[in-house]
Amino acid sequence: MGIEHPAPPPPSGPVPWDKSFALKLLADMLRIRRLEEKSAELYGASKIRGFLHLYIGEEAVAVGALHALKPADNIVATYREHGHALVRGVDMGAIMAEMYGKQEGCARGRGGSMHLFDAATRLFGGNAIVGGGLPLAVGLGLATQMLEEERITACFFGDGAVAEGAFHESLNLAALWKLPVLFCCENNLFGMGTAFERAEAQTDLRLKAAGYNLPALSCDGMDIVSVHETTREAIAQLKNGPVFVEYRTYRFRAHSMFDAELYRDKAEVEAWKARGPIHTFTARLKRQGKLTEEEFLALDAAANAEVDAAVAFAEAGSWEPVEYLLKDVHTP
Amino acid sequence: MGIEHPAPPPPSGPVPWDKSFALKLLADMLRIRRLEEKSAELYGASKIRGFLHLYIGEEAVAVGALHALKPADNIVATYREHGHALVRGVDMGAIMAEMYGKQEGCARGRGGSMHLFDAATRLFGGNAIVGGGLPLAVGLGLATQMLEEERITACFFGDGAVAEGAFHESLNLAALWKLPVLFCCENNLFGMGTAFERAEAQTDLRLKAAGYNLPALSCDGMDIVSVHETTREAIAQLKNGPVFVEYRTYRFRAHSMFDAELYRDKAEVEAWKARGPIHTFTARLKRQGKLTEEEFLALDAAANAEVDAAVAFAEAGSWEPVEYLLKDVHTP
Amino acid sequence: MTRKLSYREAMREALHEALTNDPRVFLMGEDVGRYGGTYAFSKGFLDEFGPTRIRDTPLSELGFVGAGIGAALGGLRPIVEVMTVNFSLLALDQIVNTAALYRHMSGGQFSVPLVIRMATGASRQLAAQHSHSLEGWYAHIPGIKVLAPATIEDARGMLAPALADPDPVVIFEHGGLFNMEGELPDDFAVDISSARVRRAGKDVVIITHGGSLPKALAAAETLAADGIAAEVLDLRVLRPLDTAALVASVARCRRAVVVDEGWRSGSLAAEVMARIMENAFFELDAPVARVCSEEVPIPYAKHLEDAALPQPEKIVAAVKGLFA
Amino acid sequence: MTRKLSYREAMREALHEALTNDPRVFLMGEDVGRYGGTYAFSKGFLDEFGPTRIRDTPLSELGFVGAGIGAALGGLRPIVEVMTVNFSLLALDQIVNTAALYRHMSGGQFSVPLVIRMATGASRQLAAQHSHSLEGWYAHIPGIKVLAPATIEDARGMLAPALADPDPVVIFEHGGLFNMEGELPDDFAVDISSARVRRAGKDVVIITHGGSLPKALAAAETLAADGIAAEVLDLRVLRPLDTAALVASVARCRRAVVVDEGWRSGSLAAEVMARIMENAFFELDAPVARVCSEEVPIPYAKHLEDAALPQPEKIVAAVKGLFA
Ligand SMILES: Cc1ncc(C[n+]2csc(CCOP(=O)(O)OP(=O)(O)O)c2C)c(N)n1
Ligand SMILES: Cc1ncc(C[n+]2csc(CCOP(=O)(O)OP(=O)(O)O)c2C)c(N)n1
Ligand SMILES: [Mg+2]
Ligand SMILES: [Mg+2]
Repeated sequence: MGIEHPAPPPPSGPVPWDKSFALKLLADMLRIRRLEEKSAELYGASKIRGFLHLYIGEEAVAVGALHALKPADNIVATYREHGHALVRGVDMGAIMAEMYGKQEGCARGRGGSMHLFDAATRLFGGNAIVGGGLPLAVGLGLATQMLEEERITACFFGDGAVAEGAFHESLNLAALWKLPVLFCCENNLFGMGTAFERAEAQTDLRLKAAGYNLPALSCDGMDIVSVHETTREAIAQLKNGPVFVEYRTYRFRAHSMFDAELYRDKAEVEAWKARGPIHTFTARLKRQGKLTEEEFLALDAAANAEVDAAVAFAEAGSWEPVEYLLKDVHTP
Repeated sequence: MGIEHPAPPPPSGPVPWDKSFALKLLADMLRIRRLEEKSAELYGASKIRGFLHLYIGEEAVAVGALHALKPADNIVATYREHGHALVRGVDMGAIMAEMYGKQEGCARGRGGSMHLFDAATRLFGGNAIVGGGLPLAVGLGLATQMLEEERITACFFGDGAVAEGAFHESLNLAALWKLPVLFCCENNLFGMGTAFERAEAQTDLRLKAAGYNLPALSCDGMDIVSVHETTREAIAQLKNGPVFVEYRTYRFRAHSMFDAELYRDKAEVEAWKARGPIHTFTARLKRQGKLTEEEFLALDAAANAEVDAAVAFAEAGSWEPVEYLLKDVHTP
Repeated sequence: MTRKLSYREAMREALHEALTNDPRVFLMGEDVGRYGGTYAFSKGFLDEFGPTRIRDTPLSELGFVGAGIGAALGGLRPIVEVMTVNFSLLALDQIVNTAALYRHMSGGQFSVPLVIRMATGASRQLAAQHSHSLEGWYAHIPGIKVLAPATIEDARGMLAPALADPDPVVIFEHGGLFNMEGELPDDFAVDISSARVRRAGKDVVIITHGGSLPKALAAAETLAADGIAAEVLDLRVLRPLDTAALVASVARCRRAVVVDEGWRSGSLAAEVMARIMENAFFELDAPVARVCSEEVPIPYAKHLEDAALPQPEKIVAAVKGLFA
Repeated sequence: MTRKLSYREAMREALHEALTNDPRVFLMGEDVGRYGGTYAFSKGFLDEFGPTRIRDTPLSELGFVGAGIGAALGGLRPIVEVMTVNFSLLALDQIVNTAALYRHMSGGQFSVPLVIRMATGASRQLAAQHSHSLEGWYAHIPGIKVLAPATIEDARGMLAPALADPDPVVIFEHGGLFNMEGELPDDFAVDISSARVRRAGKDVVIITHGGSLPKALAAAETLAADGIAAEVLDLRVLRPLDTAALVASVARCRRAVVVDEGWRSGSLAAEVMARIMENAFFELDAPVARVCSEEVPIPYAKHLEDAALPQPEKIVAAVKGLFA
């Protein structure tokens, strides 16, 4: 079928950050990457089951965006949320245990990959209903406004969710009531096997946002610098109501572990891999002398070590007793 | 609360139509007006029950728009659809009988005011779910396209429906698939008691349509000339996919028969009545010498006579036998 | 001491009290504010509590019900009004897939203290799209509680415990009851866990809820004249069902008729019958019968609407059938 | 003569045949085209029938299900695929308030010849938001028919009569069955009106449908070893229910267990029990029992998912309970 979504040139500009900040973000991208590579392996080994949606290729979005947020802020995510949970501060062991279905998991093993929750870091969940998190984010924003708190709600969703009625109703409500919600659209050009342009009559998402009288920004989601700076700019604009940000990115792996990827050309995926967020960022930092190969290897080794520890934690974890099955259906 | 929606000057331009066409449209507006005034009276007398939503003040929209359509076209309407049914060619007696709940009604008395249906004129119903008709219209358009037929589907809905997810999903589907659907938004500035600007963050509906990459027109819905000409223009543009038209109008009566109208100032309603579609059109025609007072009175008398006959027909109608209760739940 | 008031006034008082007592409580829905509430339940509230707490919404049932869930998670105590159960179909995804599952799915980390209220039922010739009785659907969903106030006391009293509940509670208010008047005791006490006997009897129990309660009571009156002493049990709480009360009534009366405005097949009445089958089979002198809505979209014409719905005469006939 | 094929292949053949036989038929839904169908049911169809008839939709369940209704009204024979019943909650308004009511409400002027297919059920650790079994909800709605193919024959055969039906038909395909293999007779004949006995027995009838059928058959096998001859009745058609078949089985076996993956309260099982109560009460030697899902959002962890769902052992235990 050929290349239907040509890849722009890889991000290559200078990185305007000091070394320690840049390395922190690089480290987080590596942590996600290594965690997910291991998860795929563990899926193959049947340690992880159910649906597993990998974020590989998209790491710059969660890392760049979440590093612009404060601990008091709320996060609403999708089923493709390992990265968001991890960067937000959820323990990697608790994430891995959750995917194992162990009670040491961040949702006691009841949710699995698609349902990571963490009250401590205000992570209001993965959500396996496309668009399902958007109305929730509106409500969290409403609570913030009515309780006169100092926080924003960052709501992540895919390009596929844009076609859902929930998107429309949520953007209108948030804009109408001027709620502090950051709508973060992770546009990876596909909703499962359906290309964005086959799902949306209007592919310029800023025009869509204009339909709700909402400021809209758009950036290269493979460029962590652009992601982070754009997110900061968006947050600065949040004083007067919600802001919409599009992160243009690409998923390197299959939609889930069941996907034969009939809907796109391998060459297209390869072309996009050339602009992978981790190696392009690494190259830029090296070019600027902000990173040495040794430092990179050390970060990567740390990520791998963390993954190993997470796996060990999950392996050592325990199954929730069957007698607890009905626990938490209601609050005691 | 004062006037929150100032009324523009009344429509006053010349009427570019020949006399017979102009009088036909005037006659239809009068027919709707008299039918509905009588309906309100009959509601007071408990002959009509359930919900009754009057179109009084908005007649120019249905009359101007529907006279731009062909018999082969499909119509999808709302619960405020007496006018649409009548102009479309449904017998006034059948409409009145329907509101009486008699089996001579155009839905055998099962639907009442909100559910006028007529297969012969391709009226696919009133619909009591706000926004409920929009996906239906998309499907009718899809059938037309796939069967390579020569027709369009005109879908009427209120400003209130614009906030519904159904609106969003339907406009996107129709635009994506380039379906021959005319989206006719009857913007009477209120959805029940909620003013348009209290329901929509973006009140310029053309910007909303741009979010679906859809051509959009907007016109003065109190000016039948503008309504008709704009609709014709919209239909001319329909070759390449759906078109959106906003008719800016105003409801002179309560939302339904249960509404105390606490949400708007009487003075505002009075100001809008000054631009009522019937008397302004009448005045313009008279000024141009296209209408005499005698002719007006004759049209009005004919409308009243038709209403009287319709009431007589409904009064003489019969109740569907109770044994037929379960008839038509399924097709035999 | 008691005083007389209508169901509408009782609801209005309950809402007023909730808004007065807890600043975290707010009311959100279509036309709750400027319009004064579709059924005038919140007339005057906008002036008294302001637009922040009496929040008119656009027509976005999925969106504002979901926003209610988020607001509850964020620390508020929302009362979300969905105008009628018919429109709640648009919001079911949020109610079922988010509100109901949230606490369990999050490993018990988050509760959703949300109250959703909606009008239900037929009776005013509102035709097929405005006459559903889908309480039974809601009563199927783990993670929510479902209430059906059918008396002045419950209309006045159920909201407070619903708001105090840490989890989602759905309240069904039957449109046919709004103008009903009755006496409210000054010291009314209302729980949201038990069924209640509304009329004592010994020959048969009529089990019902919501808008069918007055019909059941009327039928019991008629039956009394014919020498049949019918008990009337008001379920009140549709989820979780008060099985013990069902069993006690059946054990006492040995015959039962279930009255439910839902369509017959798959109605809540079926669940009541199943519970009796499971828990009181050997107490029965006759199979349990049910009086439900006919399996037809509710028609507009009055005589057909009447024919489609449960009516006192049908209840009387069903009871007498048990003695035939 | 018979041949061996899987449920997936059977569905695929049925769809292929429908598309081949009638140019008005088309398939619409999320990822039915380029992706090849979420469950590979329509793999290769896009190339064969083209994008007009194998129509990928955006994620707009309410919109494209409603568009299916409109397309049916406009003269086509749409097969709308909703990926899973969980997402169908977003489309319920169109299914209930439009499709189901349309013919009656229009005074019989318009029919809606629409087929909606969706995957249902739990079993693959997909967790709370992807594991609902809401067939019982759909079976409550007048104006639609509801089918649950549980065998290779029904997977292969039910689509054609569903498409021939002039009214809306909803087909539930249980995800746990897709890889099941079986023999298909060359001259298979399938109706969409009757229940069918899948295993003969005389001591107890296990009444079930869909994904629970293999579990019921497994339980019957175990029971046979213990000397209990269990009949297994597959409901197949969930609306309208084949009451006569229920009564016949109960009359024959005098004991019954209903197995249904829906949550216990308000499940379809309750309706089956109510029908037995109404029509076969005096044939019963013991109260009817049911094995349903526990009233909990289905958990991800395998041992908890297993514990939440009906299982052969629970069925065996329920049957034995009837003889205790
Ligand atoms: C309401 C709903 N419909 C369908 C699905 C099945 N589904 C899961 S993910 C997905 C694609 C979503 O695409 P997008 O929003 O772009 O997110 P991405 O997976 O690309 O991150 C689909 C169709 C679902 N989970 N929820
Ligand atoms: C989904 C849904 N929500 C709420 C209602 C109740 N309702 C009926 S009409 C109406 C206002 C609709 O306003 P608009 O679309 O502007 O049409 P208008 O009545 O002004 O013609 C409302 C809220 C409904 N019928 N359907
Ligand atoms: Mg995507
Ligand atoms: Mg309006």
